[in-house]
Amino acid sequence: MLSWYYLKGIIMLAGIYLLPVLGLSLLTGFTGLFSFGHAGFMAIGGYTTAFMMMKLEVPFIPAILMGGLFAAFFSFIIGKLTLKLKGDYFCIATLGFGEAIRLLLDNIQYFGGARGWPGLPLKTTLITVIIIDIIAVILLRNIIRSRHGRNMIAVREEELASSIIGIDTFKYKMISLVISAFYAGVGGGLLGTYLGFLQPKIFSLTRSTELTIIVIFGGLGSLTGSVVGTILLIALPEILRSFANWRLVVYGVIVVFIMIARPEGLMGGKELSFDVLRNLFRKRVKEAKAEGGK
Amino acid sequence: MNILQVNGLTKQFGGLTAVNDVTFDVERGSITGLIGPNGAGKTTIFNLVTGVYKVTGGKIVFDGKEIQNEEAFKIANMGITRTFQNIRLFKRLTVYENVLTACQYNANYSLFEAMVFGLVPKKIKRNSRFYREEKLLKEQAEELMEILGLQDRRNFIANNLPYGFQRRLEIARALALRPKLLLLDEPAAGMNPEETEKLTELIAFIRDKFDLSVLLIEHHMDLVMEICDKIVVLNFGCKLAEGTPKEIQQNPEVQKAYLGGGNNA
Amino acid sequence: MKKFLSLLVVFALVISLFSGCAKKEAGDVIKVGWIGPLSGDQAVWGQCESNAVKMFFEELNNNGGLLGKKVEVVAYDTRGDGTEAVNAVRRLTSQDKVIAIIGPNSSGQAIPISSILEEMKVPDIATVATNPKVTVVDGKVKPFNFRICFIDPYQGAVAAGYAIDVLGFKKAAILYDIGDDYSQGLTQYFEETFTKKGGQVVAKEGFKTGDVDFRPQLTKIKAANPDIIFMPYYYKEVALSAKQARELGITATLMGGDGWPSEQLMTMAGDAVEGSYIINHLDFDDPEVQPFRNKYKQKFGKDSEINGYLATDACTLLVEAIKKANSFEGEKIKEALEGIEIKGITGNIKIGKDTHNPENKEAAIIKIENGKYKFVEKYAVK
Amino acid sequence: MSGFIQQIINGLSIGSVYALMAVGYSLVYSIMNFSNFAHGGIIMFGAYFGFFFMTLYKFPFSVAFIASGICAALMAILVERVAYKPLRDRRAPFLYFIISAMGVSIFLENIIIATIGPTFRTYPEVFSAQPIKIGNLAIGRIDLTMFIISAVFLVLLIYLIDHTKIGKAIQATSFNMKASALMGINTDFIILLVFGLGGFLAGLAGVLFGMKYTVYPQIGNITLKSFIAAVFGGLGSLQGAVIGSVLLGIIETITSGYISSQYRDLIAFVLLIFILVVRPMGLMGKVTEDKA
Repeated sequence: MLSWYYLKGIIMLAGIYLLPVLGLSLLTGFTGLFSFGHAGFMAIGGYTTAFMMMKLEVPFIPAILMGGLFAAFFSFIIGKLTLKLKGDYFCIATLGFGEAIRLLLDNIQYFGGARGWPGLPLKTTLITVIIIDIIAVILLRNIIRSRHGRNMIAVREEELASSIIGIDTFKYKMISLVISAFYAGVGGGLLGTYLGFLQPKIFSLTRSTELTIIVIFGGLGSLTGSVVGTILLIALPEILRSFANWRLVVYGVIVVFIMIARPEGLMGGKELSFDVLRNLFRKRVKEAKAEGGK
Repeated sequence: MNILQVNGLTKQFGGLTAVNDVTFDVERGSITGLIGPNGAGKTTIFNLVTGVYKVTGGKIVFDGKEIQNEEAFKIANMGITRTFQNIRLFKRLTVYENVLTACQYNANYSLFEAMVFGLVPKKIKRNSRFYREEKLLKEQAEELMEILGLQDRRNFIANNLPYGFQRRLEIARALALRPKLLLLDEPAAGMNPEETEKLTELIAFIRDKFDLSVLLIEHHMDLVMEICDKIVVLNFGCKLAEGTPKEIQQNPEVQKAYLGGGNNA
Repeated sequence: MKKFLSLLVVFALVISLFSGCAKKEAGDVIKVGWIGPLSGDQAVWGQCESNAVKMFFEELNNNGGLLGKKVEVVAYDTRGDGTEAVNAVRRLTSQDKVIAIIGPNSSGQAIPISSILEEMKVPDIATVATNPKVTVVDGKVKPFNFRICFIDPYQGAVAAGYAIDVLGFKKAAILYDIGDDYSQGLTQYFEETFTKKGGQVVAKEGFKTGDVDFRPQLTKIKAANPDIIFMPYYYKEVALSAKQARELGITATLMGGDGWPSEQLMTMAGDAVEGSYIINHLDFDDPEVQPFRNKYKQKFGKDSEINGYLATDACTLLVEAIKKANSFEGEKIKEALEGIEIKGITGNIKIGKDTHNPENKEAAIIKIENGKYKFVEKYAVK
Repeated sequence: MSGFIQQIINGLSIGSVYALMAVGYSLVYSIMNFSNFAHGGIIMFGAYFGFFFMTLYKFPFSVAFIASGICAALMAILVERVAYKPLRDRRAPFLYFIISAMGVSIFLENIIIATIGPTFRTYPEVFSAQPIKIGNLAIGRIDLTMFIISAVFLVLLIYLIDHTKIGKAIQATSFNMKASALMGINTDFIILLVFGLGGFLAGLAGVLFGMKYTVYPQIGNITLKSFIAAVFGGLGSLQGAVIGSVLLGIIETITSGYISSQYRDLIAFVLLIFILVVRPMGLMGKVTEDKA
């Protein structure tokens, strides 16, 4: 049987990765901006949280929030400089940012440099992760279903038309970037306190691209998709574990296949909400009754 | 009084002068036509007025304020909005979502309010600004769809709409801002005579209903001549003539430009 | 149709997740785990380790097994990544129920797994995780983490000591990989020891993991005119940087750590590394090393990397501990490991009770002469 | 002083490696408007083709060189057919292309690891390792050869694009694909051609790279630098890619040599941001206003 201990580990990891994925989902899926630097924001969040807890003895939750805030602050500066850039130029700028953050951390011996920072308190528990995830999903859902979220979607769909109907496109790109960096930062903080260890290597470019792939896999413009995508894609390498060195080959094939065969991702921009579930359920009940009536 | 005054407006792209020292006014409550052969600089003027392009020289005064250096979204919020020649809808959203998005102009609730009140029991929510304004926005969207006859197709994806309805949807989206000045870029392009006729009525109706002024680019001369109070003619980036439809029809230079330009659209 | 397809995918994934564990536990088989990189940029070393471990237990099984049971090796890929290592260890300890784990090959993977090992009471013997903090943090030994290799401070100190005391060099330059924990560790301790002994580090230049051109740094090093250049990184970069150094006309002696030794280095670097010194775990030409070396080459068609030797010793260590404990229980194996002494291919190994490191393991100084690794002497820093 | 000149030589040599990679990438960008992240994978395969041609089949260098280019070109075309054409047919947004490209690059790197293994492989020596010495300066023979080969092929490519009929068609397609199709240009063929050309250059780059720095599955990673170089120069502009590459090479060496080798990439990144803030479309890219 599948052991709970192992499963718990995967769930926790998926729950932790869900945060940066949600952030990226807002940025890429709802605002149409592509970032290769989110591992960098995770790193900032992780190291800030560690710093707060280890050096300043700040309690766990405030420390994690500080990590998020600090990542958001960085994203604000980066956004000021680069959000005016178009398409690939913005991509490369974020890519450079992510790598630069890693290089910086490699060099800062105070945080352990490339050798990492061991001995962090293991504060992340399954319950915390799940609670934070639920809050994160609800907040994001609320944003998306408000005029602010609609404005972001408008920016994604047609930037010029958005500004013509009075949307400050720069501001909404910025809001989206800052929120997504905050989420990534919190995720980084949780990761650090889950592993008990931080190392710049963890926040590599590969990690950033993985996050993006998860968002796309789940479906651009769908929060449910991001959630399902995270669970599946964090589990996928685990499932493929037995394939040893073939698993990344399979991973690559799956990514291309999804793009070709089902580019709208798992959820195809749709959301699975309680309403939908309820309706589905009612329909079933009705059908059942109708059948029973015969 | 004039709602819009364009004064010595000039735009250069590299060495090319697309708009050269153009001056004209749009009277409040009027429908003004902007005509001219292809490449005369009509759409460029729209782009300059709405802040899409940066002005090279000259002044644009809207409602007593100079706006030539403002950003596009600010100009929109002041009360100028437009449609596009090559329709720019939020393609993958539904008709309803397109209109609702544009209605955002009429709401003020903050991001924070949205985050807090988005998913709380109705009892608490009911008194929040978020709830009130969202409700209002939805009503406005419904109303706009009703006026433009889009109700039946509210759940269509914008991209799948028939052409004429896409144009209507663009107008609906623009009207959501309660503009004082509406810029229409070839609203009748690709329409048959019957549809054009309907559109002509619609534009006049909108002007009265929403109490706004209209500046429109159009190649359908019937439409222009029928509803415009004033017409401005452009040729090669310069203003050629200005006057009532009758005056323009009789202007020999305009005739020459249209015939000589090899474009009798 | 689409819904059906996606449902199908989900279903297939779930099935495969469970299927891995449907195998029945056979009573006479015990499992030993191995983790390390089978993919990613460290795959060279990981694949060699996993080969060596599998070869070791295959042979053991053929010779009657361990305490009357057959040993099955469960090897999982970590891509060299800490989070993946954590997942792999969770799976090994709870689902596969391994009695012990061999690997991983880097400190970045070995450090985060320690809390799980403690929770599940499964001992782990790391192969080349050289950061002191793998086994000891804040003066406290981590109960279930062991290792078979010597640690950064030791290796760095040996290199510096040998360079200054034996070879008599006074001016050293260091070129290191900023993004690599191993490289940063050796650099730090080399610099400390070298300056403490009265030497001078005239240049310290860094590069980033994945770089292939080192001439800008080497040009700067050349201007500082060192006697010796310490290059604490892996052989691919060593070959490139050594070649480029010679190309720029640098004649200083080169020196490196256990990232160097590989049969590949010679083919890749050619003359450029001639006359260089290496701090190694063992003497490749030692007759006692030959059986493993030949067996590996015969079986896999290529030479074993240094990791293969250490992984084999880790296996030997584990087997001896199990025999000593006469039990497959994690805690008993752990106790048996503490203070155990074995004779492995990399020398005599005695695991310290308070450090969980091999103690007093002498380093082998190897010189490259005529394109061959030539054993010079065993050396311990004073 | 000689140190400084040596650093400039180093920079030029590193820059020419970037350039050879960046040009193929920029060429594809100019027509497809997306960053083809699979380019690195093709370069890596090019290096392996060259290696096996020379060791297994004992081809002479020049033959192996061109043959690898051709094989890489075929591969690039194959990648286009499999991973991009379906997206193109559907007019998918550029995001999907990038993701698909990333998938391809993950696949290519790992298929090599899984099949022929992650070991490093060294090319047989073609050019003497002895550098040309001028006083205190050293110029590597491989570097010089690479520089010349890169220059020759780049000039040929730029000639092809600027002065031949097919080049004009490529330019037209990159300017406006729809209009070009209406004008009777077979845009599908042009796209294949561009991928072929890009792949050919990638193959050559791979062989030269492998010869100089050995062959291993992660070669593709170095192309990140050439992406950055292409952005420096302005995406889609071949001249820009060359200038950006040389500039990046020199910036890197000067930073390593005179400021800090530890913070080299950080400084390069800050510079990149600075350039993009001043010139949002890179050095040679055209600043365009959105057409409404």
